[in-house]
Amino acid sequence: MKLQEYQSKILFTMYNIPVPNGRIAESIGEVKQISEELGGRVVIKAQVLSGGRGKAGGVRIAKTIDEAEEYANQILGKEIYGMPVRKVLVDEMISIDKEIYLSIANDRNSQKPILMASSFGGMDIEEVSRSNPEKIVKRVIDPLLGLRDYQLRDVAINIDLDRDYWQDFSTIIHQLWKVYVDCDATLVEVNPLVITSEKKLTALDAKVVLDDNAMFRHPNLNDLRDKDAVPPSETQGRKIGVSFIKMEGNIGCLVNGAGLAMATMDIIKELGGEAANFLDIGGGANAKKVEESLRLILSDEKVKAILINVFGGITRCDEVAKGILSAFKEIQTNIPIVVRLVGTNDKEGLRLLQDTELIPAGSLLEAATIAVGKAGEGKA
Amino acid sequence: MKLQEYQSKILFTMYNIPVPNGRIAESIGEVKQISEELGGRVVIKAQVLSGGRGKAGGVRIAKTIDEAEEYANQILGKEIYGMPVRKVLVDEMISIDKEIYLSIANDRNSQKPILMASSFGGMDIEEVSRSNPEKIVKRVIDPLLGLRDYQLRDVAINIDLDRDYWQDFSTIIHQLWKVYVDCDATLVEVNPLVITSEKKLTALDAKVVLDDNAMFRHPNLNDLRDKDAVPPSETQGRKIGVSFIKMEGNIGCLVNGAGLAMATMDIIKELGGEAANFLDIGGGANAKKVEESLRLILSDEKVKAILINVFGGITRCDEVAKGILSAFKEIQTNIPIVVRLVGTNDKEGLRLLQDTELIPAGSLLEAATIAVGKAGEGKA
Amino acid sequence: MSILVNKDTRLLVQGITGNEGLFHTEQMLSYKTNIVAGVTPGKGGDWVLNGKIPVFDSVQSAVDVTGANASVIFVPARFVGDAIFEAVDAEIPLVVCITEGAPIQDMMRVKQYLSSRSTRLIGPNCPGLLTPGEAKVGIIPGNIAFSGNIGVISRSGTLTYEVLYALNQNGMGVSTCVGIGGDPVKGMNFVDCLELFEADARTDAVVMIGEIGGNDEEIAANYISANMTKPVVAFIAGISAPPGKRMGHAGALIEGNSGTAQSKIQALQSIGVKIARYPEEIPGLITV
Amino acid sequence: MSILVNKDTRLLVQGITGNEGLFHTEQMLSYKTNIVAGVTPGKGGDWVLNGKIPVFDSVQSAVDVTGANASVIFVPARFVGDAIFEAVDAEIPLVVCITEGAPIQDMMRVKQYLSSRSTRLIGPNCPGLLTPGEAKVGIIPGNIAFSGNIGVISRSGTLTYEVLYALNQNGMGVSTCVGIGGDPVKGMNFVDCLELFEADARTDAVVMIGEIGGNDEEIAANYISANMTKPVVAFIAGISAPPGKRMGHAGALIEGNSGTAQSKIQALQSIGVKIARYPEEIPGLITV
Repeated sequence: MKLQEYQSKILFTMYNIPVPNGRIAESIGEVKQISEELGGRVVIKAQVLSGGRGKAGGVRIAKTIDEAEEYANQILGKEIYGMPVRKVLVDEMISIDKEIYLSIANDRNSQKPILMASSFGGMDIEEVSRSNPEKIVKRVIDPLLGLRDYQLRDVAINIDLDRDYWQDFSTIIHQLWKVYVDCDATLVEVNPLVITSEKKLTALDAKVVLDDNAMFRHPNLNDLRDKDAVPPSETQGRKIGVSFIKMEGNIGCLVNGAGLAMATMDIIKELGGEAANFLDIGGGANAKKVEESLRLILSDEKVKAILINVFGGITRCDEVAKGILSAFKEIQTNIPIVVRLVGTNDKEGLRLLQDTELIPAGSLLEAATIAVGKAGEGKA
Repeated sequence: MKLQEYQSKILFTMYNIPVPNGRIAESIGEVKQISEELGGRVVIKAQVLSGGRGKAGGVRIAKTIDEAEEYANQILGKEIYGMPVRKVLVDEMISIDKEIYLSIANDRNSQKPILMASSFGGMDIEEVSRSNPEKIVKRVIDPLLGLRDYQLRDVAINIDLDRDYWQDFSTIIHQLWKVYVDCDATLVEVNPLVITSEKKLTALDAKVVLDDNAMFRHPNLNDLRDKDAVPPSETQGRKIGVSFIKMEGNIGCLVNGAGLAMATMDIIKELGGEAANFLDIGGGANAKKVEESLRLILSDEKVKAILINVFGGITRCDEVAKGILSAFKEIQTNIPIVVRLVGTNDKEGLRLLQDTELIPAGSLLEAATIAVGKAGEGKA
Repeated sequence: MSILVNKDTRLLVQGITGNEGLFHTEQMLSYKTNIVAGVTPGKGGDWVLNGKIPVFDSVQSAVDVTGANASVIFVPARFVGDAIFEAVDAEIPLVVCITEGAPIQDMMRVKQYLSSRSTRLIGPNCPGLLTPGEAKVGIIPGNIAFSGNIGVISRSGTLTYEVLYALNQNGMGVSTCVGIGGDPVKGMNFVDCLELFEADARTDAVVMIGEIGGNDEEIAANYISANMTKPVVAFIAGISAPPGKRMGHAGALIEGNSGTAQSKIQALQSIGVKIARYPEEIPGLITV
Repeated sequence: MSILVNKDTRLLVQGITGNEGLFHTEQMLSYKTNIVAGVTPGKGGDWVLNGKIPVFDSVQSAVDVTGANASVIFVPARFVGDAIFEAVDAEIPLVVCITEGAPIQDMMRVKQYLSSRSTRLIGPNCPGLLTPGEAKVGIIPGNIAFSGNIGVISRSGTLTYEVLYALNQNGMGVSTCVGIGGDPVKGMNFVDCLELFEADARTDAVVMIGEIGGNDEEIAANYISANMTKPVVAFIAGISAPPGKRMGHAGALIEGNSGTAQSKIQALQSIGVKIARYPEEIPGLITV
């Protein structure tokens, strides 16, 4: 679960990590009022969960209250990477001497938390990582021992930070670590952490991602989930208990298991088609879930064919077939639907589908070939 | 640093460990008032740091307010194992179904914390440990991982606790563990933890010992140090920066180093004498510390001879001798004083003492023999 | 022979009285897996499945009484960390965690703890193991594979079953199938299993089923190149997946270009591993 | 030969710019110990003792530049845990902590961490090591011992020096003297050192100086009985000490009757170890 910047900023404040003065605004009037309070020179930042917000025009610096109003007008209601901007953060303008990159993240390689820092912070940090990887200091943290004091110093030393800032920098890392542990974060990132012209360290951006699996430990944080931040279809998927991701193609997919779903989409691509979605229906395939999933797929008007691919293991294929048939009693559609069943009793399952509108298929290659063909016809 | 029972009880309350209602009293009037508040049936418990308080008459059960007053009168101002009773805890009377023993302590063998529990709690727990050691359940705790949930259950299972109490019992152990970690305790002990006749778990006694070395992390807890609880001579020793323990004999000892001090007392005993104290003066032996230490030793009127035993290592023996001589310029005493110097430049050091009242000795055997002889003369 | 589980496996089921635990215990039993005990705290002394399996309050007591030497975990996600610690501290040599949804930081602590212990962990969020004809530990459907000389290692669930089924249909038997699970922090990985299959006299070839994310497949490629004498066939799912939503800049700084299906396929192909385009193509690529 | 430290020791001093650190660095240097670096965070780049020793900000940087293979710690007690972790993580094989007063729970965490690492820890609250004529690591006065064939292990400070001096006066030289310190939670114990002395070609006999508390001496007695071919002489301080103020009932439950000087002496005597009644008696009991 990704937090919006303004939410992360509140979390940082609770942990005494210095951030600029500022507040969230949902209207131009609010932007104006906050700008007045902050003395006119402000930064207006779109609150969206996608990266590259700055490059998409979602961050503007206003020198006057009038400018603030003007930029707020441009940003509020705009879309950034398909997501509507409903809120902007209005922060005081900070004059910057130096930009530092700082984060704690889950590292899959070491299977431990990793602390990363660089004195080349800012928007180009990924470029620095490619061209001068030695400029990114990385330190793995022992999850049982936690972040040791010497590691804090070690990072300060190795990013060539001026000694005057060691103490404050160490304190900020230490507090970030507490955020990471206390909130079951998978990422806490500050980019940039700046040295201001008044020689103070301040977190100018704040990115926090929480572990969805651990939200049972943090009911309060769960309330921060921003329902506007994901496409409605994904929210709908969550509601009916399936994993759904919208894609660009025209072949709807309904598969049990994430790996098998990906493999299904892969073969569609291999054959020159393109999937309209990823949909993992999970264990079994009961009639109700199949029905709700099909409605979700059909709500995308681009869809020209549907491929249902189910492995019958402990649930036998003949039972799965019955579930699918029962779901289709509730749904009327002219779109061709290919059903491929594999596993225990697959032949019996396919036989049950033979006298229906559904197109049965025995192999994945066969099923995908039919679906790609049908989708092509629909297009023509 | 040992906490008094009432202090430990306050700590337990802060950690939601159930304890009986009750308060501390320093006068008979207060005892009376608290007894009234609690409805008359109370337990009056002397607040002293020595064990075996119950057997010494320091714990009395009063059935009426008058009895409470009478017992308070008997206990307050009384001495228990040499320590005056200045405070009593007045607790509501609890009717007991079962007594459980429960503690978390530092275990020298495993070099880890150890959790111990027994369903044979109460005053005879040490006897149980000798006669039925299998009735004491012991579980070592990984100091990096902390107490695991399954260990809580495991202990409940293994002391044959009724299932109805598992949840509450586990919670209490978990909270005790928090006290242990948060406060840098070396011991948290509840004996007995009782099941009341109302089927509730309650900590009827509370014993907490904190690590003196860690008190810098707990300035607030340090304020709980009870200056009345240790003999004044030991407090004085702490004040002048030496380690001092009063003993029963008549030969005062002043030694640098705890091991050497013990070895000095041992040989005195071997020769039929007895040390009046343990005194480790620490590193070096500057004139001021020697002087203050001698005054502390001489404040014990039983002392008939003094043995100074100093190893001169990095500080040479001739310098140590000068320090001792300079200290004796400030002190007048008729008590014979044997000085044994060993180590670097020991012969030069002893030579400096030759024309003084001090009795120089080259070997520990010689020095102890002289001191034991002189103390015997003084006795005769 | 086989790896990790076989006829001598004496299996314990942690969370045996839950819905999932009970259902799959029955499935494993009907496969003739030697299940010796179950654990559910507070239900010690009960018997489940018509008195076939005794339930204990703790793993240690179950081990003491029954000599269990492997454990399969079906407890709810929030209790997974504790259940693994309990099994590890009881010195059970093999722990298989089926439960999905365990908090990642819990698993990091488990993993760090395991680094100085000898217990092997499979999972969490995995289908478990199947040594056809001998033992089924987890939820892999038992009837879709028969005993043979192909080792299977997979990060996926139903995709694994699909591959087992394809082998079955082509008359190819399996020595052991290991579903290692897809979680970012997990117990055994590809290399750990490849090592065991390389040493297993009954296994003549290995099928590896990977997917996007992480770099386990890339590391496996290095291992195969340096250490494997037996042929390996691989399938990597996710070639059509859009570039992942990376987490902040940190994701890019940690992973660089690894983690994509292309990167994995290239790493494996470059050292001579045959790559199937779809699961049903796998049997034809195996040459033993 | 000798154990743990010798001419090849390349010593690092953690906390070199503090009073104690600087004083004893000078003492160790004048004993010709090969001190290659010091560490004090925030003072990296300085040089101390007239430009003889470079100071670094971190242990890792000191190790990288100077190849230090041992560290001696003089930092204040509250920083001891962190200093040891830093040295261990820099993979220094030997860490000697002189500082006294470290919080016990800090040391428990250190000890647990060390159990899966190869670093050896001596101390805390110990006088350190002396291999006469080769290296002095810590605060044992260098001039009271000369090189020879007696190994010395001690839980005490000045009492150790007294024993070294007595050996010296009797013309007996020392291979290595190890002051393991008296803290309840510490690094190497008697058995660890006995093992090294037993294997050391230059050591022909061992002197063991114990004291009341704990049961290290009892465990050492078991070890000696089972494994030592070289003669051991022991002195145990504290026979005249009053029964210790036990901590609650827990102390009694954990320790039973062990921990007294009598218990230790009896354990050692029963397996043939000669016990000195006072330190000066030790040299006469050594037969090599």
